[in-house]
Amino acid sequence: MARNRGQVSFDIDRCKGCELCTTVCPVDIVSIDTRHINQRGYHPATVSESDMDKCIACGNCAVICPDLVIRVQRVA
Amino acid sequence: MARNRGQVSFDIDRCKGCELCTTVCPVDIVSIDTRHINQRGYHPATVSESDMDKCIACGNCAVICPDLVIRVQRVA
Amino acid sequence: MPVVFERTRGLTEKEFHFCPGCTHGVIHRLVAEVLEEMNELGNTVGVAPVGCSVLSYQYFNCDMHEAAHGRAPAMATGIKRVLPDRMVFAYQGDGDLASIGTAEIIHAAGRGEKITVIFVNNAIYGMTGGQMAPTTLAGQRTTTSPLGRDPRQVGFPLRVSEMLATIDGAAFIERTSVHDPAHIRKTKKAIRNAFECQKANQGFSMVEILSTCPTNWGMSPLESLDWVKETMMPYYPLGNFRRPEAVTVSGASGGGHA
Amino acid sequence: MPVVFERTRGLTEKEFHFCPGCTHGVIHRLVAEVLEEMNELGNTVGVAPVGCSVLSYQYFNCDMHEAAHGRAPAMATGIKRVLPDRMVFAYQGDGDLASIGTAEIIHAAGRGEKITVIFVNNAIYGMTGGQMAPTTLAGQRTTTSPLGRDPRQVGFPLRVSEMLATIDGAAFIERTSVHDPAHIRKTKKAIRNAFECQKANQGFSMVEILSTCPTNWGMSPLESLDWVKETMMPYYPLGNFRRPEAVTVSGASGGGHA
Amino acid sequence: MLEKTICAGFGGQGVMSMGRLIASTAMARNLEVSWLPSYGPEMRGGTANCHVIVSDKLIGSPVIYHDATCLIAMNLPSMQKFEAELLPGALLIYNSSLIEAAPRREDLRAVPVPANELAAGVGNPKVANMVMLGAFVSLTSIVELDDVILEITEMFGVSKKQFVPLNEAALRRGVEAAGAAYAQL
Amino acid sequence: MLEKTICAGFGGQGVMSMGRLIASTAMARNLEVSWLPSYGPEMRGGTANCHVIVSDKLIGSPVIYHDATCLIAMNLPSMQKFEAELLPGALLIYNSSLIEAAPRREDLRAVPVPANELAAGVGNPKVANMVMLGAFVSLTSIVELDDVILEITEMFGVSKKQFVPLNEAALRRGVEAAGAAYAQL
Amino acid sequence: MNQTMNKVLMKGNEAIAQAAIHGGCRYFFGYPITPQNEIPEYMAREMPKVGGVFLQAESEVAAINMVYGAAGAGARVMTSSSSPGIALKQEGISYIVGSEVPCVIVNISRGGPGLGGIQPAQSDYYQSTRGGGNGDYNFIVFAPANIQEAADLTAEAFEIADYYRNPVMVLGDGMIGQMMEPVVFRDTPKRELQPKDWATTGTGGVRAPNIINSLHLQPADLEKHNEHLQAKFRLMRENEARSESYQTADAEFVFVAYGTSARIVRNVVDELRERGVKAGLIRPITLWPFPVVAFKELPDTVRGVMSVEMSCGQMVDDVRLALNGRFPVGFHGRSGGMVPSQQEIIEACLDMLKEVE
Amino acid sequence: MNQTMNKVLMKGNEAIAQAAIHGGCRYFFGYPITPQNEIPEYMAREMPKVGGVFLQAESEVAAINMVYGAAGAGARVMTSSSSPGIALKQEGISYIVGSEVPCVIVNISRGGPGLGGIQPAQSDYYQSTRGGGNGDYNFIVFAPANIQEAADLTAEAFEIADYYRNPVMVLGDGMIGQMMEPVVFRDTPKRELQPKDWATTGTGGVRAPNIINSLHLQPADLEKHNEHLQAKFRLMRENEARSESYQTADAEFVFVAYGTSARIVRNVVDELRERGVKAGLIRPITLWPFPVVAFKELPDTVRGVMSVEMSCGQMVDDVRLALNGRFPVGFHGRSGGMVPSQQEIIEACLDMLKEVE
Ligand SMILES: Cc1ncc(C[n+]2csc(CCOP(=O)(O)OP(=O)(O)O)c2C)c(N)n1
Ligand SMILES: Cc1ncc(C[n+]2csc(CCOP(=O)(O)OP(=O)(O)O)c2C)c(N)n1
Ligand code: SF4
Ligand code: SF4
Ligand code: SF4
Ligand code: SF4
Ligand code: SF4
Ligand code: SF4
Ligand SMILES: [Mg+2]
Ligand SMILES: [Mg+2]
Repeated sequence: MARNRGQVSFDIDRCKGCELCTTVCPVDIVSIDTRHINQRGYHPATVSESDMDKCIACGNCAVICPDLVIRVQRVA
Repeated sequence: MARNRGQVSFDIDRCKGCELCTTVCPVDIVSIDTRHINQRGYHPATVSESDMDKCIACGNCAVICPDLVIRVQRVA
Repeated sequence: MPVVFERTRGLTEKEFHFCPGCTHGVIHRLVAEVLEEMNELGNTVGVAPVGCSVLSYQYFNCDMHEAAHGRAPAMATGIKRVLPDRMVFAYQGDGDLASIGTAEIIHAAGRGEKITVIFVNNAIYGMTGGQMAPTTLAGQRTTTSPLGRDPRQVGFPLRVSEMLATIDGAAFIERTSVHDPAHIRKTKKAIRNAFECQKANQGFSMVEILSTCPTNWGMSPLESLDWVKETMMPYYPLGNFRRPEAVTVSGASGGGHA
Repeated sequence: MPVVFERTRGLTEKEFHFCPGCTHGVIHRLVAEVLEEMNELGNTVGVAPVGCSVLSYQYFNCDMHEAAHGRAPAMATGIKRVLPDRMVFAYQGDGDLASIGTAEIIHAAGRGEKITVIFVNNAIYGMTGGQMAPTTLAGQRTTTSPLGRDPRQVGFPLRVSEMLATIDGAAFIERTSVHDPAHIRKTKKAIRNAFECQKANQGFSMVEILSTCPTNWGMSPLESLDWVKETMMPYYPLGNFRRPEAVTVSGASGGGHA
Repeated sequence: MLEKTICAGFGGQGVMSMGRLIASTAMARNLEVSWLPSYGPEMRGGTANCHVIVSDKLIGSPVIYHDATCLIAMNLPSMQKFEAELLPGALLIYNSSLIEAAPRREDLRAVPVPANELAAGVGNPKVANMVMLGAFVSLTSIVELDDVILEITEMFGVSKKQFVPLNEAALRRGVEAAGAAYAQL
Repeated sequence: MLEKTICAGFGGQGVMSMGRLIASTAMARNLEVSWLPSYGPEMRGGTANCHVIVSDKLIGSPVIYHDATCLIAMNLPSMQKFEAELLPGALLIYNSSLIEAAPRREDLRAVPVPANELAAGVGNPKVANMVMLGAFVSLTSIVELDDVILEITEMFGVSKKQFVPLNEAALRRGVEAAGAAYAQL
Repeated sequence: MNQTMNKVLMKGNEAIAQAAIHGGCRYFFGYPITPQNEIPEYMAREMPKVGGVFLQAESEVAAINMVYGAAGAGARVMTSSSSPGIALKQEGISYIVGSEVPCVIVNISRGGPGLGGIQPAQSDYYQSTRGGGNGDYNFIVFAPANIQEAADLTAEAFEIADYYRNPVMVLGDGMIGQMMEPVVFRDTPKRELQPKDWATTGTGGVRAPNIINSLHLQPADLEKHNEHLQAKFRLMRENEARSESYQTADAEFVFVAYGTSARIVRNVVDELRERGVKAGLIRPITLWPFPVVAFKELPDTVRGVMSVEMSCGQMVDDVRLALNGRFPVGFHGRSGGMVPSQQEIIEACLDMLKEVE
Repeated sequence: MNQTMNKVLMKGNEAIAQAAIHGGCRYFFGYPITPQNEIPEYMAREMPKVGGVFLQAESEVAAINMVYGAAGAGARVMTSSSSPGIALKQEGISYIVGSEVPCVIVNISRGGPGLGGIQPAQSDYYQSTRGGGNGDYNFIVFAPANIQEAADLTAEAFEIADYYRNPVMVLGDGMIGQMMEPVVFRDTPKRELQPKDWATTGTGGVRAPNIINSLHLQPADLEKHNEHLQAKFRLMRENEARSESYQTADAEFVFVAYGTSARIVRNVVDELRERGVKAGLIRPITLWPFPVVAFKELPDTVRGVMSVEMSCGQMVDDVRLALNGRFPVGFHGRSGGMVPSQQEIIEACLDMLKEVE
């Protein structure tokens, strides 16, 4: 069986930049976007376009996010 | 060693006639004096003159009395 | 003639108001005897509860406070913090300690408050006329469990000593009974040990004592003793639940007292 | 595309007011997910405490009560007695449950009250600005233990699950943690089991969850997770302390939820 | 009509139910009634008492204060405590089985009733209160003996109806004793 | 003299201590002062603000209500929330590093200060509040720069005195920036 | 209905308990305390028979919060206690008013302060009418003077509580709780009640969540909520004040007394009238709202007004407020479980009449 | 003493805590609640330094009972809380008064009822002055209007509490607790105090036991005890009432306000006088005893009196009682944490002046 491929999306303005999601990703693709400040004044978490296809849809980032910022889907 | 001999005395007007002392005497000499009513209106406990020398000064009657009616002494 | 047993100086002359055969009287006496024997009467502050022993302050021959219902451990805490080298004890019933005063007893134990609690478990609210207590046995009839306590509706009775024994600050916890002279003597030892534990600053100490309420149990005093032995003791096993390594467990041998 | 994880309908759209990285948010989500998965949202009444989760009533997508500080179990009791076939839960912090509300939680457990309590132990009073809680660890600095909690003065922290586990009416007691995804998933299972236990009328159920308070611990959210793992967990061992024979321990497998 | 009766004795002597019977019998006759018990820690083994007021008008205070028209005293402490509450010329019925001393006041209609003996006579010392009640009924005109018996019958109901004859007997002994004693006054 | 200043910003931007410094410096000059913080759940990550009143007479209410003489706004929400509290012609100092929009009101003496940049310039973005305070000192005549520096020195005490130079530098940048910006008005 | 037929001799406490059941109460949470224990004991026996729930709480604090929960869930629910127990309920009562849930609270009061004693007293007037808890709030306080009234008012209290979504208190002293009088359980006056669509019975998936809550973090919101509550309290003030005026139409001296004291004073009025003093009595039946109208209606013949209480003087404040200086106001009180005698009240009246001469 | 030298800028809460220590307080038992948390936090830091004890209790109920115990043992002891927390202390306070032990209770109040909000309010006036617990009792309630006064009164409170063997309350709203102002810790006025020979410090075998107790089972005993307490309260009423009258000598309109409201009203008075309205202010410093003398002294030029409160109207009762109908009494209030503005108070005054025309 091929490994899962996933896609994560962020509800950016809910993010509080707490960084919890950044340490639980097994493929280490979640990071804080320090160039961006959201409505609430935080640097939000993100996965860069280029990293996205490394995602294995494990859900860890979403599971640990206290603010329900992250949605995870499985691709193909 | 000779067995202990004891003498018990009752502070009669403190007695509430609860009978607790009557069941713990190993020589079974403590009883309720149904002919007598004390100041409080109870039949007090007593040891008859004739039974007194059976007392072994074990203290049981005094130990169980909730109202500190009984004093126990050892004789000879 | 040598005295085997006489009235302790730890009690005032006042006659107890307890009902005939109520073992509150026995327990009062034991506490008073221990304090006298330890020569601590002049150094002790006691706290009376709200319950049948509400008038304890008239009986114990030492400084006394009368607490609000259930708050004796909090009050004792206030006293002990001000007077850390005095003996401070609280005398409480099961409604007082195990119901309204649950938070206060648990946190006194939790803080390791250096006080001694005499916990009189008679499985009922004596003073107010026989309502159900947290310690009322399953099936036991009371004025507020007229068909007998139904555990499906109100749970099983609380075993306070077992519960407090899970708390680190509780240095000494023992359950005893006063239904016969042998157990009364053991209870006295336990009380002595609890006070010694306080004296040695080892933490919170409590003796839970199974006691009678002939009036509200609707039994004679003698039947009541049997009920303690046959019905209460199986549910509330006697024994020590916590004891610091160092506590003096020497017999509270009784000078002039049996 | 199949959804691996998405926002549960068990929560309203309202954004949490919690501080960044505070795991109150995770725990809220888990409770909401379980209720959704059990299809009980329309059949549930929740009780919010006074504490950082005071506004829970805005977040849970079911009928809610806001309780007085510490009284959530009493309030939940009132609700459950009126509505015995609804799911009733209380969400409480450690100040709320283990300090001011000690009597209420113990007696809810004692009665075997058929409610589920989510007990968030973050070893501190979050809402009021970081004062010492009964669960504050020895040596931990808080605004009311500025030199660190001194067990000689205020005792060792209370282990609530262990204490409640001595009570017969407590059908389900488990301690979990949310410091990493695996433990979060385990926590969800425990919450599910607790609610199943309520549904099966088996008695009182509680899940104690070790949680963070980055703000008042004075740590970053990530440091806080480590602190839970390295400092809290050794003192508060995870595990099940009570479970009825019959409770469904099946994994709370997550339909659309990881 | 305004009758104020105090019933007093040891706890266990049945003074509360005696008072209650007076009140409920009077109520059944459509009179105004009130019954006020002593309560509190004294209950415990100590003395018990109740205040019973019967009137054909609205009853003001249920408390009897220096204006009792009758005292039923089952034991000495009760007699001594409540004597002072009686109006001059009022009725004092006392249990002469337990009270050897005479009342201190001389301005009363004092009626000794050897209630314990008479109760023992009908077979059960516990119905001494019914003996006293019988005396009370006969010495006052508040309620009729038949009404009291009716009331007792109702009170015991079907399940305990075997107790009615004993109580009735005790009541009747009281009536007789009162007649006799009063005749001697 | 009656100066009513609101300091406002995110929690963590140091608005509380900024206000406190104004108050304590003025107090050291024997003026009457009051400092009133916002408190409550908003503190948590949200906005924070304090009201500082300095006067040569007894201070009535410590609340500033539609009569502020100055607003120091560290971020946009704060400027938008508190603009309305200013008197016509009052002073508005805002952190132009974070606030791109212009103030809505046109009847104010509005002074943009790029506090974050300037703070970064002296080596630590955390002293942006000191930059703003410097601007405030230069634009008002409530307290003197030297007094503020003295107050800071005292506040840090011996153990933390190494922080004084950084704060002083930030203050001086603020003074300069205010001068420059105000000149442009 | 033949009232005599259904007339029963009952203790006040039991009549109150029975009246509550009669008034639709199906949940009772309480904690034992003298002199009201017959209420929980009666409930323990009778509630199961009507499908209701009696639960003995671990404390008064828990009891009032159980009531709070049950009321929020839409039940007719009651608790009862006595003076120190009511003191412990103050926080909960404040929450209940703040959250606008209806319930009935009974206080069978005793002497204070502190543990005090267990004999009847009226020294909880302030505690009842001035909201001993935090914040601005009020609730109707009924003060029955006999057992029939205690029963009637208790049953009606549930109706009124539901009507206003506000607690109602029944305040009787220990004597009202302990004495027996005949009582008939009559039909209770009904109000037009809205459905309890605010109650938390589960959304059933068909409506938005209901929330029972007293928290309003924004001051403007909390003020608005307070204004809403105050409007409700104004309505109660206008519509719910009750009192009985006895012999006041031509009175030269007017007593004010409630509950047990009022019974005694009623006799005093008769006796004074026999002696030629035109006495009268205002008997507040609601202590809050205080029946000010009865005072407005007093004739100008009045030379003095006296509050008679089993307290050291509490209601007398409300008498003064109601009269606002129109007549001299005096006070006679006993405390600690002592009950004033007719004689002493008469003397107090005559003394005051002399003084105001 | 050079006051400026020792002048410090302090939060009200911290100044109160420091003043307590200054006033000899060595024991503090409390439970966290906003907006008074700086008091326990300060005590936690500072008490150990002076050999005192800070203990965080498990609840407000426990805290007040720890205070009760410590006070009985002879200590100078304090607790502090805010509105709902004070509600929970009511039973304990009643016991403390009943047992005649001295202590100081601080209430930094917030909006209610119920959980309400955490912003400043004055809606605990009743709760503080009418003894929200059971029984007849009173205690002095200080209502400071600035931080210096808060400090001075707190320190003095211990002296007065000991003098009367009665609790003293310091009541400040959240604003008094949270704001900073300069404060100097001055010498506290001393009273002649009796030795605490009633305290339970152990008999030492040389004296009869001391008993701290509020139970008096015999009504006659309890009444006697109440009479003794009432005599004490009378003394306090005669000797301890305090207020500040500002611009009342020629006033046509007099405001009554305390604490934070009084600060605002003081400005209002100045502004109205500038506008030609002869306004004045009575600022009660003790809420109980209420400073009735200040009202007696009002000139006949007064046309209206208005109570301004951060509540829905509580002190206004006492204003009416003090005036007993002499002048029309009005009320202006805000609630829930809202603070009245000068402008709205001026308008309310002008409206009332028009009305009483
Ligand atoms: C706040 C408060 N609640 C209730 C009471 C009434 N009360 C007095 S004693 C008591 C319980 C007594 O039971 P327990 O503690 O078991 O003592 P016992 O009489 O059995 O020795 C109660 C509920 C009270 N005095 N104060
Ligand atoms: C009667 C009462 N006492 C105190 C408070 C203040 N208070 C609010 S939340 C809280 C404790 C919060 O701590 P916890 O329960 O641990 O919840 P957390 O904020 O940590 O989640 C306290 C003491 C209150 N609101 N009411
Ligand atoms: S779902 Fe898993 S792999 Fe994908 S971004 Fe999140 S943590 Fe990484
Ligand atoms: S865990 Fe959630 S809130 Fe925290 S940084 Fe990641 S996405 Fe943002
Ligand atoms: S001392 Fe022992 S032997 Fe003697 S009477 Fe008492 S119980 Fe019997
Ligand atoms: S045990 Fe004591 S009180 Fe009981 S009968 Fe014996 S002597 Fe009397
Ligand atoms: S009521 Fe029970 S506990 Fe109380 S004194 Fe009587 S027997 Fe003892
Ligand atoms: S204060 Fe602590 S517990 Fe509260 S929301 Fe913030 S981090 Fe979470
Ligand atoms: Mg008991
Ligand atoms: Mg917490």
